[in-house]
Formats: sequence, structure tokens, C-alpha cells
Amino acid sequence: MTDTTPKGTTTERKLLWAWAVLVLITVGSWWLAPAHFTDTMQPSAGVTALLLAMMAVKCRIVMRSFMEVNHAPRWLKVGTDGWLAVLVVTVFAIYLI
Amino acid sequence: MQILEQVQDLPKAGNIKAQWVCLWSGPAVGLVLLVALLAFPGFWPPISPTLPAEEVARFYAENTAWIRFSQVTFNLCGIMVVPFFMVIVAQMKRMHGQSHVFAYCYLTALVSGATFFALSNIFFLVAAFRPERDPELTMLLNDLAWIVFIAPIGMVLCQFLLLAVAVKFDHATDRNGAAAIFPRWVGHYSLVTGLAMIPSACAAVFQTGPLAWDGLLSFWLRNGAFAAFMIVMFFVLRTAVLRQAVDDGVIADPEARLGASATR
Amino acid sequence: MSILSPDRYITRADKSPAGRPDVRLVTWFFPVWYAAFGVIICLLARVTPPPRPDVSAADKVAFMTTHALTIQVGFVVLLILLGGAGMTNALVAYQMSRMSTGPVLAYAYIGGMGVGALPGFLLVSVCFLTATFRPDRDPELIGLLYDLGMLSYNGSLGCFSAAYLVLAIAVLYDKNEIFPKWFAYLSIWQIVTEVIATQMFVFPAGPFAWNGSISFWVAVVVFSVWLGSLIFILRNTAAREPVDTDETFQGPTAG
Amino acid sequence: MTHSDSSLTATARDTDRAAQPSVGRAAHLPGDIHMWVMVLGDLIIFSSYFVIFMIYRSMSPEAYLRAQQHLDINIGVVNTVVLLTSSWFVARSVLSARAGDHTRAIRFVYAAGACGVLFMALKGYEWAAKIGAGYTNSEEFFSFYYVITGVHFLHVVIGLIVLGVVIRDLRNPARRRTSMVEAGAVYWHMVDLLWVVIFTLLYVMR
Repeated sequence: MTDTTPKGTTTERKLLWAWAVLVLITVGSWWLAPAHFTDTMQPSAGVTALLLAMMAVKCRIVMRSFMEVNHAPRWLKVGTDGWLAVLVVTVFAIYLI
Repeated sequence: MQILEQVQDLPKAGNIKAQWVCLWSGPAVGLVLLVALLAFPGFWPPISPTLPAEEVARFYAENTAWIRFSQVTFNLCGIMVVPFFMVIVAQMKRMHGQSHVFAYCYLTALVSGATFFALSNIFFLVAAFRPERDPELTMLLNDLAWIVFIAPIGMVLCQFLLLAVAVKFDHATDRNGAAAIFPRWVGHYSLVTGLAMIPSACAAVFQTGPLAWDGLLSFWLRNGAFAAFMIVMFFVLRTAVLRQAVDDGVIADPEARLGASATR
Repeated sequence: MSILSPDRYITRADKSPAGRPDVRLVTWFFPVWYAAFGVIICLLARVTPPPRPDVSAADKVAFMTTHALTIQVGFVVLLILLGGAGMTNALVAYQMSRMSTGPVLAYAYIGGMGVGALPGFLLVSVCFLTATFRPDRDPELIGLLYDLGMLSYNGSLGCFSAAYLVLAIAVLYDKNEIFPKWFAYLSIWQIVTEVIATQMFVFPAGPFAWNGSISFWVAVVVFSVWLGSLIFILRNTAAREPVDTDETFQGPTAG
Repeated sequence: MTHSDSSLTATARDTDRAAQPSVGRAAHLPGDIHMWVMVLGDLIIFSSYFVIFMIYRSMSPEAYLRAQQHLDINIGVVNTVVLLTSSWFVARSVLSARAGDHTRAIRFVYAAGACGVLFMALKGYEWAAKIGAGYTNSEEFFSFYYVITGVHFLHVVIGLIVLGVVIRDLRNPARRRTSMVEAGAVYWHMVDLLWVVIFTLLYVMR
């Protein structure tokens, strides 16, 4: 089992990177949150689109990296990506209407 | 019932004893409920659904004590018939070639049916709790009490039908020479009792005629059929439990003993 | 597969009846009863989809008088057929008793569902029938019966949650593979929808009201998926049941 | 024991192959199909809540935006990081379990569970602070806020039970199965995933 160690380290490093990116995006969204401001806010489609994109990236990292969908059968990759795409598009469409 | 000395402490003797106690709880509880039934002023004759609100309120004001006594008795003792019906469940589980699914169904219907019955006396008692209440409210409670008492027959109907089906399946699959738990007529009788109770569901709709809650079908046929079934089943169950006791070797075979005394 | 008779409903590959005859009968009865139940509550009694919570007492009286006939027919039939609810639940309990977890969770299921029949079915039937019994009653009282009936019918949560919980536990622990494991997770969804349905006691309108998109419609979809799955699972497991297990069963009253 | 050893080696070899993004490697479904039915179904159910929330939000975006300003974004961000970290712990635990290092795997699951408990504590404090400040569910946004975060909270509780089961199985040499650890991990990541969406829609959406 010693031969797994170097390869395992690669995966572990990837996981750490995934986690770092997720935390970075989260902290980034902190600057954009309405609660961050005290004056009256205006709805902003641009900021919302950006936030939804950040959310989509985070979700995809969680699914692909943490949930290991990357190595999963095709139907699961398609299913999870499909769920995410439909959710984000629907949410944004409703937002715009 | 004389339990043989050598099996006195065995589980199979305990099982028979428990069934025997539950069986005899039937007539005892039945007697108490009969007293409550006779003591409830609203049953002789049953209050008419056409009574105006003021009359209903006066009925509760004038008969408060007897209503309280009889309905509290129903409240306290009504669900004590459950052990008696559990003897039926226990005997159904002994039927040959069956998976006990009917017994499970019977048990579920029994539990639900008992909760329904436990509700009606609360409405009667709340109405009698403050007879000076607005007559409209007393009439509402009276309506609820009667409708809950008479109309929800689904669970008990289901019990009769299940017993009928179980007896039929017991008979049909009886290949190994062992006798059926209940005689075949019990199934038919159970079916007829169930059918006799169906019309009373209409008591929640009709205010006059035989289907109203004081009517011939909804009140007298329904309750009469149920009481008669309890009495008949007491003897049927008594025979069944005694036979189980003999089969399990818990009591001596009365026929064998008779034969022995004859030869002596 | 045909729904016309129990022997044609649960079959082997060669179309001969499979499983035990008594289980076959009750398993066949399961979808038949739910079909009848669906017709009663949707078309006759008009409680599903539910009437609005955010209407005046006069509107509630109008609802009761407009639909008086179908409400009376529907609920009287339901009062007669209600035992079917007990039978369908008992069938699930029976299959649970065949799991490696034994009968204890099956009895818990019977307890939960058996108690649930009163707030879940009886109260709404009795309230609506009492309301239509005397439509000339004080409108406030009719309104009270309307609210009481709908809230008890849609809002009896704990009895069923308890039953779903023991069902999920039994399926997850089971080694006999009576039910597939994913069905346990479906039962957990059911609990989640019941938890959300608590909100109907707070909101008379909006997504969490008793006719709300979240409290009601999402819950109905989840329930339909759950029930539909259960119908097929019960059929499959009944077909797979060996016929000679009669004597091995151990119940509390098994002599 | 021999059997479980050999299966462990096999899974370790799977990981080995899985670690390198080479072509021609057999696809591996983490956990089991039952757990994925749960996860995908739950994602769909939650999505329906999100869509309904968005529909109501789009009817009065200004009011929702004003209400959102009263949320505690600091706790929201910290809680997101806490859950992401716990997810990372669980992912590491799966790797350790596959490599046969069960002591380490158990330690990672404990760390993840501790993060879960921390999340719940912060959530509880956040709710108490909001209710104390008068933001009750009489306001529409907050009715959604309490229900959606409440249901998510319930999922965290279930997740902690799942992690407990994973620990119990990892401790028992006779019961250890990588698929069991994977299934628990998949569930826990779903809790994380849902929170990422909730965080965006409730806290930072504009």
C-alpha cells in the first residue's frame, strides 16, 4: 500500500485547493452582500448574475471534487450538472422577470 | 379451566391464561357498558336530530348528572373491550397457511376504531360540562358527539370483513388435517354483522327516517348487531381458546377425561 | 400485470400467481383503495386540492352549501371505507415484520398510523359532515368546523412522521432486502415535508398556508412519489415472498 | 478479515487509479445508488423551495432586499466556511478510509462532525439574535428564512447521525466498507452544497 502514498498526496492537494477556492469565493461574496451595506440598496442584475455564477462555480467544485462526481459514471455527471444548470437558469430567469 | 400442574409455569400456559383473562374481560366490560347505556338518558329513545337548539340545551341542563355518569363510564371503560378483541387477533394468528397479514390489518383497524370511539364521549361530556352555554354551541357539540358515535364505522366494518376473509382463507388452506380455528359460519356471521353496520354511516347526513342517528338502522340495528356479535364471539372464542389449551397440552382433554371416566 | 384480480396482479414470469394468497389479496387491495381514496378526496369531498384558508366565514358557508351533496357522498363513503387505510398501513407493517429488524418497528408503525387515522381522516370527515348537516348554523361555527377539519386533515403531522421514521429505520437496518434502501430515504423526505407543514398553523395565506405551494403542493408531489414507489415495492416484495415461512414468524401473541 | 483486507487493497488500487486523471479508467459511483436517489431527489425538492422563494421574491424585490440587510452576513460567511471545511474533512476521511488508515479516517469524521455542531451552534445563535431583534416570521422574507434554514438545519442533524453511523462502522473491523463511508460523505457534501445555494439566495442575492 506504500505505492498509494504519492498519488494520494496529489488527490489531497487537489482537495485542499478546492477548499481554498471555495473559501476564497465565499469571502469574496461577503463584500457583495446586502447586509454589508447600511444605506438603501438597489437591485442589481449584474451583481446578482455575478453572485449566481460564483454560486455555480462553488456548487460544481463541491460536486466534482468533494462528491467525486469527476470519477463517477456519465449519468451522474450529466445529472448533477443538469440540476445545477436548470437551477441557476431558473433562478436568474425568475429574478429578471 | 384447570391448568395442568406440570405446565403451570411454562410460557404456553401463560399465553392461555392471558387469553382467558382477556376473554372474560369481555362480559365484565360488556356489563359495565350496558349499565352506562341504560343510564344515558339520550338513548331511551335516542335524541332526535330534528330537535331545535333550545331543546337540546334543555336536555343537557335537565339530565346533566346522568349524562356525566354514563359518558364518564363510556370514557373509562369503553376501550376496555380492546383486550377482548385482541383474543380474536391472537386466534387469527394461529390460523393455518396464513401469513398473519390479516391479523396485522385487524390489529390496525382495532386500534384506529377504538380511538374513534374514545372521542365521542368527550363531546357529550363537554356539552354537559357547561349546560348554560349558548344553545348553538351545545347543539354543535351534540351533533359532533352523535356523528362521531354512530357514523365512523369504517374501522369496525373492516374488522368484521377481515375476520370473514381470514376464516375463509383458514378453511381453504386447511390441508394438514388440523381443524380450522373458527367454525366456517363465524365468517358468514361476521360478514353479515359488518353489512348490518354499513347504513349507519348515513347518520351523518339524514335527520329523519331509519338512517338518522336515532333511526332503526343507524341506531338499533347497528348497536344491536354489534352487541350480539360480542356475545356470540364470546362463546366462539371460549371454544377456540379451550381447544388451543388442549392442543398445547395446557389442560386435560375434556373428551379424553370423559372417555376415561366412562371406562372407569 | 393486471389490477383486475389479486391473482393477476402479483405474478411470476409465467403469469401464475406468486407469493402468498392472503398477502396477495391485501397487496392488490392497496392500490385499489388508494384509487378510491383519491376519487373521494379530490372529486367528491373537495378537500384535495384544499379550499382556501384566507376566506370569510360567509365564503366558507358558501363552500359547504355549494358542495354539500358531494361532500356528504364523499365523506359517508370514506367513513365506510376508512378501514382500508388501516389495512394498507398494516400491509406495510406486515412487510416490516419480515425484515431482519423483527416485529418491534412494525408495531410502532401500526401505532403511529393507527393513531393518525383519527386526526388525519376522522376529524375532517366529521367536521365537514357536521357543517353540511345543518348549513343554517351560525356562519362562525361553520367557519370553525372548516378550519378544524382542514387543519386536522392537512396538519396531523406527528403520527405519520413517527411512522415514516420507524419505517426508514427498519428499511435501513434490514438485511433481508424486503424494501430497497432508497425507499428509506424517500420516507425521510416525507418527514421533512411534514416538518415544513407545521407552518400551516401560522400562516393563513402564502406559500406556507395549508394550500400553499410549499406546505401543500411540494408535499403532495413528494407524497405521490412515495406512495407510487410503495405500491410497486409492495407488489415486488409480495411476489418474492417464500410461501413456507408460516411457522417461523414470531409475534407477541404467537403461541 | 482476509476478504475485507483484499477488498481494501482493491479499493486502494481504485483510488490509485482514480487519483490520476487517465483515460480508460472505470467510472466509480461513490457510495451507493440508494444514497444518490436520496441526494438527487433532495436537491430537486430543495430546488422547488428555492424556485418558490424566487417567485415570491420577484414580487417585491425591494422589501426582500431591505430584509436581507438585516441578516448577519458575518455569521453567514463564517458558517459557510465552517461547512466547507467540514466537507473537506469528510473528503479527506474518504481518502484515508480507502488507503486503509481507519484511525485517521475516524479522526477526520470527528472533525467534520465538530464543524457540524459549530454550524448548528452559530445558526442557533443567529436565529435567537434575529428573533430577539424582532425579525419574526411575520415578515415574508423571514418566514422563508426560518423555514429554509430550519429544514437545512434538520438536514445537518440527520447528517450528524449519518456521520455517527460512519464512525461506528469504521471502528468495527468486521463492518468497514468504503462504500458506506462514501455514502455518508456524499450526504454530508449535499448538506454543504445546499447551504452554498441557501447562502447565495438568502444572504448575498441582490
